[in-house]
Amino acid sequence: MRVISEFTKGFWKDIPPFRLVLGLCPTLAVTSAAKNGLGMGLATAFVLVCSNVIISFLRKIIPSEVRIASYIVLIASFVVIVELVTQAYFYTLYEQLGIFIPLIVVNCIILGRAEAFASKNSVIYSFADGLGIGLGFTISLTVLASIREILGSGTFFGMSVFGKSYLPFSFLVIAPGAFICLGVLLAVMNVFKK
Amino acid sequence: MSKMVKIVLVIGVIGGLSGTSLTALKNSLNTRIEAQKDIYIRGPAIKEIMKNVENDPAATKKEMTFDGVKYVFYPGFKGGKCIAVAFESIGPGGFGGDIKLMVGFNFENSTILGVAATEHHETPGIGARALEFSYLSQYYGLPYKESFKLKKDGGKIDVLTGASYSSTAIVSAVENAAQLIRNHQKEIIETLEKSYESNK
Amino acid sequence: MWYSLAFLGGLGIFVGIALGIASKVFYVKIDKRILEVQDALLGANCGACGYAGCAACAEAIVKGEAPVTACVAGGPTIHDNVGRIMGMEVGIVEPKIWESYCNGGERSERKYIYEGVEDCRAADKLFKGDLICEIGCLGLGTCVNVCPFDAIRMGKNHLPITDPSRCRACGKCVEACPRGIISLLSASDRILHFNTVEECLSPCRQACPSDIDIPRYIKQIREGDIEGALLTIKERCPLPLSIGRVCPRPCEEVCRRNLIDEPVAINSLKRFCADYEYVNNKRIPVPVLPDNGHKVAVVGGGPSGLSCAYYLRRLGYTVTIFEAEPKLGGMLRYGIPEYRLPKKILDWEIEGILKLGIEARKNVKLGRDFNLEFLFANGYEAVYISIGAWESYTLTKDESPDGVYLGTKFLEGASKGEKFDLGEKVVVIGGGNVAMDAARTAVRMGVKNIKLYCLEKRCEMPALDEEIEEAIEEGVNINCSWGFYRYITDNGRIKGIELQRCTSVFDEEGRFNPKYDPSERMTVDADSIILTIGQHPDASFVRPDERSGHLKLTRRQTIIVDEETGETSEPFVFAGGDFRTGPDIATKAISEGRFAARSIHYKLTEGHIPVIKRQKDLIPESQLEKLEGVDKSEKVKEKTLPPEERLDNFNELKETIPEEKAIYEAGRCLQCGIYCYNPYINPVKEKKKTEKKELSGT
Amino acid sequence: MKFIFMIVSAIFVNNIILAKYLGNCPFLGVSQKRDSAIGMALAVVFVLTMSSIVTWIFQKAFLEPLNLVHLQTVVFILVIAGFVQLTEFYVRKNLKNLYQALGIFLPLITTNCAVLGVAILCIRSSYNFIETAIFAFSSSVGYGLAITLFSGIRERYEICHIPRIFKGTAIAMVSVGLMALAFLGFKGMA
Repeated sequence: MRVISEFTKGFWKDIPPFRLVLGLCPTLAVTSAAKNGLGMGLATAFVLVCSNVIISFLRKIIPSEVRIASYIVLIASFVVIVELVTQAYFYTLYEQLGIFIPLIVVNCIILGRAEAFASKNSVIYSFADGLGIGLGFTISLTVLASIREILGSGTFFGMSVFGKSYLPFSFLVIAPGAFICLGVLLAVMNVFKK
Repeated sequence: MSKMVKIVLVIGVIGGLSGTSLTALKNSLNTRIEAQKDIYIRGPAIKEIMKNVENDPAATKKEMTFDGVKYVFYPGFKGGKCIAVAFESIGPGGFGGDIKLMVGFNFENSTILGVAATEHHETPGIGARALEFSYLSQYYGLPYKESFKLKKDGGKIDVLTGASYSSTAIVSAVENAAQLIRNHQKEIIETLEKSYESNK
Repeated sequence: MWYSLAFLGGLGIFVGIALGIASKVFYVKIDKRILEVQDALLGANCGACGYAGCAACAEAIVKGEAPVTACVAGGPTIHDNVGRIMGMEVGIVEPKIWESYCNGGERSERKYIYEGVEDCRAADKLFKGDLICEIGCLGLGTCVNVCPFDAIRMGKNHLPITDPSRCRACGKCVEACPRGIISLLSASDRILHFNTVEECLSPCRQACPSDIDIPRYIKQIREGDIEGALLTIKERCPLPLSIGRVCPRPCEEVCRRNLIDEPVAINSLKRFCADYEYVNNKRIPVPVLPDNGHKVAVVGGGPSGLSCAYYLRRLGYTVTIFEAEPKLGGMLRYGIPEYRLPKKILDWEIEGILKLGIEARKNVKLGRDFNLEFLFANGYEAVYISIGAWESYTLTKDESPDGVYLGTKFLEGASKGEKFDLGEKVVVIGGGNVAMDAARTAVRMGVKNIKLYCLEKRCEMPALDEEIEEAIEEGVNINCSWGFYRYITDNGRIKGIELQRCTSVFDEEGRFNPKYDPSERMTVDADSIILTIGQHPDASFVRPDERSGHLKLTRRQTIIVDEETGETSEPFVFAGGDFRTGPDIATKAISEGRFAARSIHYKLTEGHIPVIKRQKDLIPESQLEKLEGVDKSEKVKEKTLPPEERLDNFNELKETIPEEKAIYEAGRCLQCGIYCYNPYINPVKEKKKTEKKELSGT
Repeated sequence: MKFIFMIVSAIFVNNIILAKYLGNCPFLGVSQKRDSAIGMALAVVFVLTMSSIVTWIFQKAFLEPLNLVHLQTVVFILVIAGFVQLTEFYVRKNLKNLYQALGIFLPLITTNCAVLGVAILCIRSSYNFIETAIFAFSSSVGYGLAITLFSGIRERYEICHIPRIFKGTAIAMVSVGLMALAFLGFKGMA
């Protein structure tokens, strides 16, 4: 049953980046369109799950002195896999996400889970943890991106929502809008926080 | 000391394995990635430039080297004759770095067939406006025998307000491409027609 | 393919080797606990915690500046682990207690009307706030706002109060307060604290040689928290039962109530608290830290040595006291007569100190049975020498004739129950408290005719007025302005003494330099003479060929130490008490002992002793000319035996004041600060319950 | 002239935090106090410039000739992490004062995406060596400027009454947004 709780905590209790205020750069940078948010979220989730599993698998072999260096290499390798695969199969997404795909490496969430969870727990729990947190991150990104896209461009996953007459609130698409939108969402989350 | 050896060994093995497997992956995906680039980057640009041709320019692309630089030409044929060609040209010094443009040339009347951006890092809404059709369309139909210059340098090309840097990069990309055609037009047409023939 | 294998593998190996070597070459020693916490942290160095990386965060957690939950990225698992590591240390990391020292705040006058941002930091920037008092609480509640745990609120009098159950001692309020009013101190921080010139000190606190927080314990008595009051006293004075009886009360001399009526009976209140513990025979536990493995030797078991040992023990040291006499207590035991301090009470008090885990070796004398080399060779890392000042001065260089007793020897003998053949007529020479003790002891030995002669005029006499009056009540005949001329002897046995008129005792610079008028002389018959004209230490243990030879002494045989640290010229050897000051009051000796404990603590744990600006003289601003709005009220006096009941016994002279009187007396305290005082606290009825609560936090 | 534009652009117009969304986690974490913000800023200037140069050299000397460009991400992060760690070791041992002021921020930078981000940007924009150095330096100055200014704003928030739900990160994000909006005004300079 612990597997289930490790899995579900990522959806509300520890949902990044709202509860764990981490991984802000991609959260802000790629959420101008819902599709990008979803893509980035899934890419991160993939890396998170893979790195969690392999690090948990290797946790007894890696000496503690170089564990961070080893984790980084492992994570970076999965990032490169994501990079190559998106390039080969989802080229437009690859173009849209730009340098934020390689930057998944330095997303604190991934290294954080590796160090905090995977290096101390068995493979199955690490998998559940990675999947939960990864999907939580995906949900957050998609929600934020949807808000920004619907209001900022008047579309949702590229489909027009309000029709042609809608004058998009394009402020939300650029950087300042991203920051403020996230700020307000965090405040909304605080309303529910006890 | 044995601990040190273990440390070095573990990190070396991890690095080596990841390097090897990634390279293997890269090798197996390489052709697909190139094809994707043709479809998504150059493809739309070429399609936009060449409308009335009988062939698929991307499928008949041909690599040639001039002055030590590799170019990939996308030819357009009509009745077996090469009537147009498009290729990527780099405009150095855009605001967010170099701008890559696909420039198309019409050999029938020696004019620019079209210009379209394939890769750029300009600021959306500012520099990027210079890469939209509304701005780039001013190049369409201009004769390429004359050199392209901005109005402030005595030419015909308008600068987009607020995007002077991008405008300059675009004009130099087009001019570079035109120069290549001016110098090597015959050679290019011959090579392209020959390979079109042999592939038929 | 092979390139990538070789390249990335090689790069990995290179980085591994380089870091491995670098971590050895550039090795820097770090606190083990910090490393442990750092290991438990994420190691991602993400900075989300607000600290510069995991190492900095770990350091902050270990120092107690950051909560164990500081690692935002880590989540509950890491918080638990960090908590576990810190939890193992709970014994060592003492809880810190929130305290705001300002009792005033609004009591101060205002310079101007402040209508700016409701924030103390902003208000403080404008001419140091709107209060005349530039160190008092501004009352705008910045500490309330910054508290992440909602533990602080503003009380009715616009002073912050805290809810101890919520306070996590995070220190945000301490940092935020522009006046530095709030402190978070653990029990040992408080033990190590000495009054500094920057603090808001009431006059009594300034005058107390032991730095006792007098207004605080008086307030605790008023609130009925007598155990708390006693703990407050014991932070500074380990012998409240004794000091509550024998202290000459310099605090009461400067009490602001002197301007209106009579001072608050501060010492009687202290005695009341101490007796509360004694009479109920329950030892109120004091916090003692777990052993820290350091061993310290204290030479001399008097008030100063006991104080040093007591505080070192509370800080976790293993302490051994070396005492030359068969019992501990020093001058308190052998210099103070039974009727002022019953030995039963002193025994009980010392037993309490030793019960904390202090070993006492009696009948061993420094210089005779052991020396400094012995102590250091036996694993003692520091030594505190407080051998007191036991050698009495004599009037002649030659040996005194029979029947001349030295004051200290006489009192010591009397307290050991020795018999003295004093005869019928006794002359006491000297005008200090020791002279009074000697004369009054002689009264209790059945001597009827006691004459006391001293150099000083009546008003100059160093003895307490109260003592002099009580001595007169008991029939002691006090004669002022007489100096010694010569003994009159018969067969080596004293017959009388010839005295000459003393015209002045001190010269213009205030030094002791008596002048006589040889023309006015008189002869007094005496069967025995008791000399109480001062004492000096016995520094015979100092031998040039030993380690003790490095110690430097003054002409008067007292030791020279570094004023700021109490350390002698020999490292790790500290000295204090009467051995340093010459004969002085016990409270002063206790303070010296605590100061040495502080110095030894820093010396052994941190290697150097931080120097603070200690408050020594009275702060001029605190000396007010008049009090406004204070009603007169009567001082509570301790019940004293009538003179006729004192003459033939050593029964204790005074009684402890009863509880209701103590609470009344505590109510007379004005709770002064440097500039302000509270005229509205008066010895009126009991406080209401709500108000009690209000006060408990501050 | 080109370099001047590059510098102005990197500091103001394309500020790596406010326009390019890079390095946000430490930006929010370390900006609570002015002193630490300044320390962080200086440390970023050093590390970002140095690591961009080092990674550029790696790219040109190894990755491109050996045709291993796809390993860029792995190699860069490893190089940066190793480089920063070595610098930290050295500074901690030999330059104690500097360590107190700057060194403690060094490890934080390893996972600062601005560092890796700028290194990759330099390669993707096919800058030459000098351009890389200038771009990296001015980007990091832009980072320093933003974090220093922002810490000033945040210190002010301490004495303001902020609605409960906005306390903490929420108000910080909103103010970064407003700051980014202000920096948008520099767009005209391009």
